[in-house]
Amino acid sequence: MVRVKSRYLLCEVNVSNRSDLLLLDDRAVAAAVKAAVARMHGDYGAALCSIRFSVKYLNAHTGIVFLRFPKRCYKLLWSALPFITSIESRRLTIPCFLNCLHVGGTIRTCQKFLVRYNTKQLHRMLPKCKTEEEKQQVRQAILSCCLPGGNKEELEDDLESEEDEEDEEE
Amino acid sequence: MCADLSRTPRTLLVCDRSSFLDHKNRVSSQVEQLHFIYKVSVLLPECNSASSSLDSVFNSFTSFYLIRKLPIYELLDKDFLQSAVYQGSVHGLSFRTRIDEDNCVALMPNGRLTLSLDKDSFELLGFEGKPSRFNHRSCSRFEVSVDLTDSSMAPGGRGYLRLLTGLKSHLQLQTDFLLSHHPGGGASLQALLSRYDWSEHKPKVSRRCLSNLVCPAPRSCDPHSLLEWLGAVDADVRCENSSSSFLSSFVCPEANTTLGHALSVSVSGLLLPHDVQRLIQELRCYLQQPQLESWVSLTVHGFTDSLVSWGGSEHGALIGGQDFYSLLMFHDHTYRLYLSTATCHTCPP
Amino acid sequence: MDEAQIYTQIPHNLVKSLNVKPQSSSKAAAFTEAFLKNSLQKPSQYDLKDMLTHKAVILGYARPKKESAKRSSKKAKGLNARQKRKMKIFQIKPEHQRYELFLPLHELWRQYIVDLCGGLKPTSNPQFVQQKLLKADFHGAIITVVRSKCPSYVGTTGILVQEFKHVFKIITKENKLKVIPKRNSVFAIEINGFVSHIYGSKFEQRASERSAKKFKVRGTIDL
Amino acid sequence: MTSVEEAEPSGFQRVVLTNASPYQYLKIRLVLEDERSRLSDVELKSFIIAGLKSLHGEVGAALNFDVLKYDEESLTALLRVYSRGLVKLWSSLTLQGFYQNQACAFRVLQVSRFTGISSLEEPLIYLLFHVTQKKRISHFPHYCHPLP
Repeated sequence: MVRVKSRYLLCEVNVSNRSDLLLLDDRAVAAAVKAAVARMHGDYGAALCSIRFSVKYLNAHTGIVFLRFPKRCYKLLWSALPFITSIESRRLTIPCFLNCLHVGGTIRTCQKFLVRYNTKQLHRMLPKCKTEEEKQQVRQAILSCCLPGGNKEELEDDLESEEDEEDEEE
Repeated sequence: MCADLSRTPRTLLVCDRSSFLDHKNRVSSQVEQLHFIYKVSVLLPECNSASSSLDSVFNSFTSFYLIRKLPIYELLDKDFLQSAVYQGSVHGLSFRTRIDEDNCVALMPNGRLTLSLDKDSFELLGFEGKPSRFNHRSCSRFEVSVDLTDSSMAPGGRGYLRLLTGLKSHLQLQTDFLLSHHPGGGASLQALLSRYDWSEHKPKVSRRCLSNLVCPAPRSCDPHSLLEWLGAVDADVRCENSSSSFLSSFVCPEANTTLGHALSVSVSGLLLPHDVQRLIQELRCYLQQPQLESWVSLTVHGFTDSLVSWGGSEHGALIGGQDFYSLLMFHDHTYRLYLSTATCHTCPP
Repeated sequence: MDEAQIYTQIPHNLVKSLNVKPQSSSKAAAFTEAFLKNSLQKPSQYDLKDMLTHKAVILGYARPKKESAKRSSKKAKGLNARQKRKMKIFQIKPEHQRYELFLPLHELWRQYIVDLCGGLKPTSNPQFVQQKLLKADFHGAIITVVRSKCPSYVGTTGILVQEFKHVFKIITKENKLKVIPKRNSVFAIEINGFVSHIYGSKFEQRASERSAKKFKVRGTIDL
Repeated sequence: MTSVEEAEPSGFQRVVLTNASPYQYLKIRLVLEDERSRLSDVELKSFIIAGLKSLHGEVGAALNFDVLKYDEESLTALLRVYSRGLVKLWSSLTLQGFYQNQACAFRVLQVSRFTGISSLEEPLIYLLFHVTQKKRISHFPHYCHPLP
């Protein structure tokens, strides 16, 4: 048996007003992606988008979205993402754009990337902190960042992500 | 499911550059290789009307015959074989049959009878053949090819009888058929023709005078652009477009000269390679006249639906097959020959 | 009865009137033994004395055992495949491979089909005829290969001599015995103007087994 | 894109170009339900672009193609398209079903890599009409070949 292969896009929803993020839900994002693909690639794109496309995960606080596309046509669908300028949710139009951070072959690699990415962001935040209390909080947060599984994972993680890159080149 | 939309079939273009004086030139053999010619078009720059000798060549292309509803076993008729096939070259092609779709038949000048059959017909026929090269996954087309001049195919021979009964009683194949015969003309075919509904056709000659034609430099131009331009002239496509035009942005490639006049002549019908040879000789004589523009082009199109391509190799149209060659002749006896072939085929000779 | 009484001497007055000679007791014993030996039929292998002392024995007719009958029924079951092959039972000898020898078989088959299809007039329903033919036996029919994946089989005609699971054996007019696989061929059978086509690939069954088989109706049949 | 070169001192030179042709040419005919209605060349091109847009979206509509020649009488046109856009153009032509509320169909008569396409004048022999369309509109009269 051959596994059905997919591509997971790790995207970040950028909005001007952060409180708008809380209005988002899975369905709204999916509808916005579908509409953009249909506009850019017509019926053909819409048809491709109806097979095995789904929004796997949405974090309404940070605006992180996992999109799943079939592997064979993910490039075509990906090309439509920059054309999303707003997401309509609960009868409100939220102006936003999607920023793709990572493309992975499994959700797990995307998750690892996300943890690393967030750690990096925290490191960047550290010098900008004003009070000692804030600094302490950020340090605490950096220390608490790790994947469930601990140190051993770290090695496998590298191996796996390498595999993944090979996959993409296919 | 989601194939690459930008993929196109393989294309092949062979460009030969040589001189008629070079003893190694193979133009005549290459011309002979394309058996079923549908159209010949000639472009004569700086020419108002063709000279009388050239005109007579255009008008003397061998006429051909159309037989309606010819049962194919008639091609195996003993008298027909004696009077036509053994005595020279017969060009025969089933007409209005679409290759890749219908059963097609071709009789080649070397006495080879080729049938391209679908699976059901092949099973009915009961004669040895081989699967077509253009089958995709399932074996759905077959090619049966026999040499009528072979000893086993002599009238009364085993192979002959088998094919005859196959075509007569198992698979009653009937098509409209185009025929022409090289030295004998209609006389040698008369016995066959008289039994069926037939008509004689002269190849149709059409002349067009063009004026103020922008033309590229034929020696230095990129072959694809040159061929495109030649085709456009032949098809009477306007070249005076601007790049911002909505309809078409086609312009003459690398335009460098404007010709005051040009004559484009085309002949269409079932034409013989022999006549094309004559035409080439005549054009070479024509080029020797000193006051003329120094080149002439001759383009020959093969039948789209013929089942043989260059030489005797198989031909399929739907996969992008189109055979033609374009001969560009200069007054110093050098020539450029561009040969094109269908997708899956090997190089033309 | 008292044993002693049996072994007593016959009285003298009776000796004369019965005209028997009195025997000595040893002689009498010998006689009894001999008599018993004769009248007891089978089990000679057993020790007689032993048997007499321990068992009740029926004097008289004993039924013949059934063993022999069993053996004969086994014989009737026939030969196994190896024996058949060895004896070449199903092979037609070259001198018998003659077309005219099988013509009477063909005539018989013709009658059989006509009877089977109830007269077989031109007016009869072709579907009905086909239904009957499906279950019929084809030995003796003249069959022709109409279509085949292998072109050299096409056009072969002859009387069907033998039918096996996967092949037809036919004899042609040229007195040649030909073996034609059923698979990937279509056969035509003609009787009184009715031409039926048989798709060999769907017909791969022994003649005897076919009558019990159900044929499924399918939209299209490929070879 | 590859080319093989065999040059000889005698002046004979052979060059083989593979997959080098930049364009593909299509000869198409528009068949309309009402046979009297006519389109201008601009209308035809807009119609084709509309088809491209509905099937392949804005990316498809941006595809460059030229109408080299158009015959208004027979509604036959010669198109030139970049090789990479052939499949998109062809598929959208196939799926065009309606022109201004009347049923229509594009028949792709010939596809070629060179303008070796024969002229649009009624040729002596119709070699064309390869059925390349998966969709056929049944109530249309089937096209007949004119006799030579």
